Amino acid sequence: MLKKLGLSAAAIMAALPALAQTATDATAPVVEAAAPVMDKGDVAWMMTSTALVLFMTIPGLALFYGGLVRSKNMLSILMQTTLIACMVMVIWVLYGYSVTFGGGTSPYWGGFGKLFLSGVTADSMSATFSAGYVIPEYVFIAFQMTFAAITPGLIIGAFAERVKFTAVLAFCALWVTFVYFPIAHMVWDASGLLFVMGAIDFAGGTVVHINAGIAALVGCLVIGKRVGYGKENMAPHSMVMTMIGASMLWFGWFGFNVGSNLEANGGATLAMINTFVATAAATLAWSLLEGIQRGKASMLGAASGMVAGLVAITPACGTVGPMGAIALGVIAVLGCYFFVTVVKNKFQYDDSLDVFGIHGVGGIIGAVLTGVFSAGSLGGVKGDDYSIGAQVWIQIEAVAITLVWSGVISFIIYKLIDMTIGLRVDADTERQGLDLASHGEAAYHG
Amino acid sequence: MLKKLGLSAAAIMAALPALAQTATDATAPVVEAAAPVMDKGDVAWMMTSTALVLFMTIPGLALFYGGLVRSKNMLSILMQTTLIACMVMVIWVLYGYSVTFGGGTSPYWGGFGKLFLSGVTADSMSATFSAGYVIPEYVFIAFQMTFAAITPGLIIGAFAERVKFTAVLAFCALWVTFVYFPIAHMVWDASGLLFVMGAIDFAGGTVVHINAGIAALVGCLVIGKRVGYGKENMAPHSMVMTMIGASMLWFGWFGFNVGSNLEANGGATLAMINTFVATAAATLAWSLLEGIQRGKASMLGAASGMVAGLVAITPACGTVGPMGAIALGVIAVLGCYFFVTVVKNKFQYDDSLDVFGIHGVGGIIGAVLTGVFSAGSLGGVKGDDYSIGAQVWIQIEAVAITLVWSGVISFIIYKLIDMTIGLRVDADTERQGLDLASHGEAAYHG
Amino acid sequence: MLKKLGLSAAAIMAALPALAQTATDATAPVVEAAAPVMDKGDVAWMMTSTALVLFMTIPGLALFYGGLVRSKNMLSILMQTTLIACMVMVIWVLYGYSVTFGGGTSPYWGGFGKLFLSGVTADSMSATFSAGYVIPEYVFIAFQMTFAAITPGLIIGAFAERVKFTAVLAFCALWVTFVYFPIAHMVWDASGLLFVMGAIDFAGGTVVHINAGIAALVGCLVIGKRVGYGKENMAPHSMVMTMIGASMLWFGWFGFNVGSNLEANGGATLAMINTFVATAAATLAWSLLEGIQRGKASMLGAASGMVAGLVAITPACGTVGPMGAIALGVIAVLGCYFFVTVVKNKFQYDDSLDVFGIHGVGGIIGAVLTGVFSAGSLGGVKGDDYSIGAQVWIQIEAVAITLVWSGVISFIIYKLIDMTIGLRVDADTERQGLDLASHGEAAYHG
Amino acid sequence: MIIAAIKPYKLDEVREALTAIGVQGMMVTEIKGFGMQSGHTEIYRGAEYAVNFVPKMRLEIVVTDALADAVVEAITKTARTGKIGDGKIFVLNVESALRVRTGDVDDDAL
Amino acid sequence: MIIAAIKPYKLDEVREALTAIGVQGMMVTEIKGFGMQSGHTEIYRGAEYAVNFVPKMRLEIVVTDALADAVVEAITKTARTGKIGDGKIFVLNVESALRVRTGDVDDDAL
Amino acid sequence: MIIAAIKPYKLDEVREALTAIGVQGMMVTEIKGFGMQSGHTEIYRGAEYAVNFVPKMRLEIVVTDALADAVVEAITKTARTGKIGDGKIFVLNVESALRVRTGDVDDDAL
Ligand SMILES: Nc1ncnc2c1ncn2[C@@H]1O[C@H](COP(=O)(O)OP(=O)(O)O)[C@@H](O)[C@H]1O
Ligand SMILES: Nc1ncnc2c1ncn2[C@@H]1O[C@H](COP(=O)(O)OP(=O)(O)O)[C@@H](O)[C@H]1O
Ligand SMILES: Nc1ncnc2c1ncn2[C@@H]1O[C@H](COP(=O)(O)OP(=O)(O)O)[C@@H](O)[C@H]1O
Repeated sequence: MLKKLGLSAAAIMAALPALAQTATDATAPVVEAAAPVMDKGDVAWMMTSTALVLFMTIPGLALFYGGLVRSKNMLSILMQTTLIACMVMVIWVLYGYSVTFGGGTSPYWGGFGKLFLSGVTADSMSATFSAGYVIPEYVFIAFQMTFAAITPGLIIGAFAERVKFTAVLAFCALWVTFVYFPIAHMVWDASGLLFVMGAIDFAGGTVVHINAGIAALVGCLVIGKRVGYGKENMAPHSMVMTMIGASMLWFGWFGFNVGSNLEANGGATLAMINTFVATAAATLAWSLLEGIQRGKASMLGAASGMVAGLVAITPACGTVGPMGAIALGVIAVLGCYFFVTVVKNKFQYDDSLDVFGIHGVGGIIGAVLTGVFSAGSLGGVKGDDYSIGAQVWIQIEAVAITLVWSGVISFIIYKLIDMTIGLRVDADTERQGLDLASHGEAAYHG
Repeated sequence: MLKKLGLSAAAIMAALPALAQTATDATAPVVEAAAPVMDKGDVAWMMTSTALVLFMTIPGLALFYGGLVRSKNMLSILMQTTLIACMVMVIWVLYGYSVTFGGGTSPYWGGFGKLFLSGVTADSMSATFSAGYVIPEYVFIAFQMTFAAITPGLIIGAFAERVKFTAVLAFCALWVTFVYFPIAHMVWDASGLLFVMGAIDFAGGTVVHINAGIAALVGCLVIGKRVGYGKENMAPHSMVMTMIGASMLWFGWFGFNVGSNLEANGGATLAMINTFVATAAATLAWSLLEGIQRGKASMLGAASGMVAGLVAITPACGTVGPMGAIALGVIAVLGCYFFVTVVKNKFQYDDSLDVFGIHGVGGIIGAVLTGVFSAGSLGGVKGDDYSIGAQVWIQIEAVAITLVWSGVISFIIYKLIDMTIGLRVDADTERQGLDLASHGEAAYHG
Repeated sequence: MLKKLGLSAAAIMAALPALAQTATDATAPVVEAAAPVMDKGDVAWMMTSTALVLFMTIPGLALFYGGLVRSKNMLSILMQTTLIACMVMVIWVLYGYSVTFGGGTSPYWGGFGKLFLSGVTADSMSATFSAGYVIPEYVFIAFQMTFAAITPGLIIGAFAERVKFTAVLAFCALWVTFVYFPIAHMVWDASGLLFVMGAIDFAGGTVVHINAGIAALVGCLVIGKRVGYGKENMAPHSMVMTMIGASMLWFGWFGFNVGSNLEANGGATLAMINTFVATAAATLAWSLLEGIQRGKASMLGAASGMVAGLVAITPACGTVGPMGAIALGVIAVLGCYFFVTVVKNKFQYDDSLDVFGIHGVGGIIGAVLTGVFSAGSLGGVKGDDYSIGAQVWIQIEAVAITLVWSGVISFIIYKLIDMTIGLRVDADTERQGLDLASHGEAAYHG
Repeated sequence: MIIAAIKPYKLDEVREALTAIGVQGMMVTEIKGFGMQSGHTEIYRGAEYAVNFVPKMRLEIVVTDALADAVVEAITKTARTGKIGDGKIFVLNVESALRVRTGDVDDDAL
Repeated sequence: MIIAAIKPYKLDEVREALTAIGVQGMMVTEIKGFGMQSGHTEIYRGAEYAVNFVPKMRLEIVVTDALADAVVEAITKTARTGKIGDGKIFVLNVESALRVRTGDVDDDAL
Repeated sequence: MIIAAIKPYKLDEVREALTAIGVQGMMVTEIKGFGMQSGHTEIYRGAEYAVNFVPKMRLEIVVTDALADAVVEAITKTARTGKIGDGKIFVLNVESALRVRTGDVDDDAL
């Protein structure tokens, strides 16, 4: 049972009453109506995980990105990450949770059954992947809320240092509504399109990383390059902040990946060790490539490898083995490294912080390889009846659907915003820096 | 039972033997003498929470405050926060725990029964809010210790950049002894004055925030303004550190608020989601107000809103619903914003880092509104027999008692210190900065 | 049973099948073959602890050390810490775990039985210190992995600002293989030399701190002083980063020390409160010494005291009482303070970040005093049949063996690396700074 | 060109005084000053370092000859505290000046 | 000695133009400029601070008399945007110059 | 006024040498030097940036004419390593000097 359901991290989101309604669904866990158990160990772990995912976002992601921009734009990154997260949290409890996991059985959305979290109390329970085990619905809501809050924050790296603050907020409000919530429903809800297809996405490789990655690529193409791009030195203003941010991302990612198991059991510990070794191997791999290619391994390279590894192992961490995780991390880095150093330079677009190059490319490689390394013969947990070819095909379909859905709708939203609010600040403001212009303050004073 | 006891976060502090003694107290949980259960899930969560509250203090609070001062005073903030916390921890195990939760049945203090933690072993247990469930007394002691350690650290923001280091330490030693420990006993001990009155303070709005806030206000009035206040540019030296600190406060606050539930159960998850959404809404609200008022939303504003929201939800997080939490966060920000931008400027006192404006005002609003939004009709957990009016009155009384007790005794302690050690450095030292003068080093070197 | 096994933090590392094989070993817990229990509360805590130890390393240790060097060498510290950790993690799952805890019964190593983690699955369990309780083997592997990853990172502080990057990596790969893994086996494996002797090392005072400390001392002697040492001002470039790092070390150390209990129970909470108060007392003590000696307490002093306290309580935290912990913290600081301010200056060697002075000296004092304060008469958990004298003697033997083993083999490895790769960069590179020379980037840009 | 080293916290006051007498521009640099005012000592774990430099602000102002004396006087008045370390003023001759935006030269450029 | 205050983002362009006409060295300082270009306002929780200074780059170039006019021209051309705050150029007389490495003096030192 | 650009790590040595010959004050600025000593290259994810500037320390010392040659010599001696990038020394004429604290002028002010 566990194995069958292990496909998807948070598939069963319904509170118990809802579950009763969907009990005819073959993929739903058979809950013994008499005695579903809430184990406090699971609750403790899920609360820890939820807090960790917030920590990933702020200060983690904020610093990782913030260190990479010039000091005059530092606060704009911190503010965007912070306010996007806060805004999406409020949206989540107003209607986001409902349209994603509200109990509706459409393949595309969850309906309006739980607007304003109506009906949820401290006694409401959500199912886990183990029959008979439940966790409080509030912690499931909060855990998923942090996922929704970090994802649009990833996108902003692509058009950093030139975007209008209000435009970013408006974009993100629309984006979570029309892109993130539907895709999360499709992948993680038992009635969702990709869930039913059988796509494996343990902790959100498609929902979070590919989704944000493609939206980022579209965004930087629509917005255009930074003034002075390619001519002026746009070196990161604080590699220290970037390193701190990357380390915090790794730390917080244990909440992200391992929390997606919904329980503190053996399967969770597998997800944890995979998240360790894939990331470690990826970091080493990027540094090694740099060492070979130019004789020096940079901190930015190591941080990039770290994030690429984390992204790539995300969909896979529940079903591959540690050796598969290492291989997956290394392969993902090969792809990302090639992409950001060669492909991107060739096409000369300005994905300022390489959101697509790391999250998009790393996410795609991870999603596809999940199909490969989940096989028992390659150290994964899938048994004899598992076909690598068939699964890889499903994975590719899931990736393609995500790329198209997110790419097209994101494009429409960008254009809409550009025609109304305007996406970009003027050149003088860009020169002065967004901190003073948009936020009226400076990041640092003597 | 849970609901009745849910009023106060840490009400039942006694080890089991102590509990047996107070079993005649009607509000004490009825522990089945035969088989009190220590659930390892609770232990795991309480240990996590305890570590999180330390993290809130250092580096969290230290950076939040430190970023707001000029760079020449950065280390003085870091040192004060660090050494106060360390000093209070040692005091706590020597006599603080005993006088707060030592088992004495006075409404004002806990007696000397547990000086030096005498009698406590790894097998001693403390009751929780659920009958029959216990947690190791050591983790209860440690958890409460972190509360005592952070509270005086909040005060120092009011007289930052001009206070004498030894004076701060001496003040805090006296302050925890004569202000914090008694008030903690009054609010959280089953025999405490405010506990018996029925005040709701889930995680310490009165004990921590109002208490520290009023002591801060008195402090900055006694010490006087900084040299150059209102004339020189005293802009925060690193808004980045302030943002990191604020984010860490949020992260750590899950330990603070949710840990106050003492168990990892459904009630804990309610406290968690409330801590999320109240804070998110408050951050948005402050930024929106700034956006409306001056066209730009600042990072300092967002960070201020964040902390104001966290402060306000602290007493309420266990008994209000998520929608009530959002409302509460927004209302608290309206009050704090008005206070720090209008009232404070009008009276021209120098509460340098707005300790009273955020912790005091936010705490008071939160305490009062807890009485409102706990009502079932407004999404809270209180049932039909709950009277908003009656509870609000109790809340106001609790606030008033705290303001008077803390205000008066703090004033006496300040005067005492000023007459002996002297509270303030001389003007030249202040100009040079406290880092070099009091600590003999500089925060940053080329 | 618990008490008897309480001697060593992670003594029982074998998966259950392995345990069955060693059931004849008198010190192994008697597991009721029928029903070993995996408590999810333990799993939750062990996963939290594991993540915390990563956090100690990056960003914790990296920032603590990084803040202490000049800004031109900041990234070199961040890179070394990061890449060493990643490299050792990969080594750990390839062969490190096997040679340490692989089930072999030699006193010196664990054999090749678990190369590449062969045979381990999500269902494999490891014993804890309580009969009948198990935790998933993956989390035991991951937890121990983080210990292996941080230890060599401690060493680099001794020769910061002048070492060749590739030399450090090569050194560490050899060092973990020939020094760390064997010593970890000796101390923590039930068949290990020092474990059998009965040495108490709850969380790794010998394995981690003394071990790294002596290797550091040898290292800085072999490599020699920095150019300009004693003449130029080599003041820490960011005491702020150092303070953040130290605070993160404290926070993460709860994973390190308390996780070593392998369960979330009363014993764990004892380890936690000891880790709090010993550290608090040590921080105060260092600041007080400085205050007395030169009238000013510095942030570097407080941070040094903090780390010294953490190091000293590491072996002792499971068996001493809180008052003993305070005493131990203070005594350790007396030793470390004397060492780094007097002894080091006298001998004029350049242990740049005082690795030996803090980790080595603090570790030795902690190890020896563990023998003292574990006695019941001094507040510890050891009963009547405990002889302080006998235990102290065992502790001294364990320290001596570690010093000799690590000192000698480290020396050989240094010489080997120096003859091949070369340990040190040339003087011009050292002047320019390692960041540009070895990593091709600068930590900060206007 | 008038070059002055002053105490950092006097900057705003001096700037205001100069604006008051008609100075239209200046260049300000954060420098380390070395002079009679002694620096401080920093101790890092037993190692003592004397920091011989004191933070100062260096002003560079180009004005017409007519205004020069007034500038020197204004700085002297506002920057003086009477304590060691108040700073120095040096006057150098400028051969020509030019405003980049307009091409105005010499007195017109100031 | 030619001293110029320019907009920071023009630095690379100016440096290239100068190299092109044969300038071999210069000293660059980050300064706070004060002039007609107004600074900005920062507000911290209701307290408003006017920051009167604008970041500028200050160049110091010593060249032979023969080259001086070309240098001024090159800077003027590349640094000009036509907007307020483009900066100023001042020319001062240098009495002697020396290259530390070799001891070369005056024109040979440049 | 003697203006010198030197290698940063030579600062302490030069300061000591100058004190030894009787120099009582100076102004020190961290600058970016541009000259024959080439900078370095930094690469950020495939984008390569040439950093043309090298960190230098700029000293400004005003002394009596009598002392000027000794100052130049002292700097030259202590700052020289013989490698490219040792720096330059320029001498300019100062018209007047003034000590803010006391009002002392010219030679008395130094
Ligand atoms: N001979 C000098 N040349 C250049 N700058 C000087 C000289 N003497 C002093 N200064 C500058 O003036 C500042 C103040 O000088 P100092 O001797 O400390 O005190 P005072 O101004 O009271 O004489 C110094 O920090 C330095 O920046
Ligand atoms: N009288 C002056 N003396 C020295 N520097 C000046 C003077 N006037 C202007 N500057 C410098 O030139 C910069 C540009 O001057 P500003 O008046 O803002 O604009 P513009 O160059 O268009 O006239 C200032 O920021 C300042 O650094
Ligand atoms: N013409 C110049 N004008 C002003 N400063 C100069 C000039 N030439 C060189 N410098 C300064 O002197 C420093 C050293 O010069 P450089 O040409 O690199 O080496 P060297 O001193 O060996 O000739 C430069 O970094 C720059 O700061």
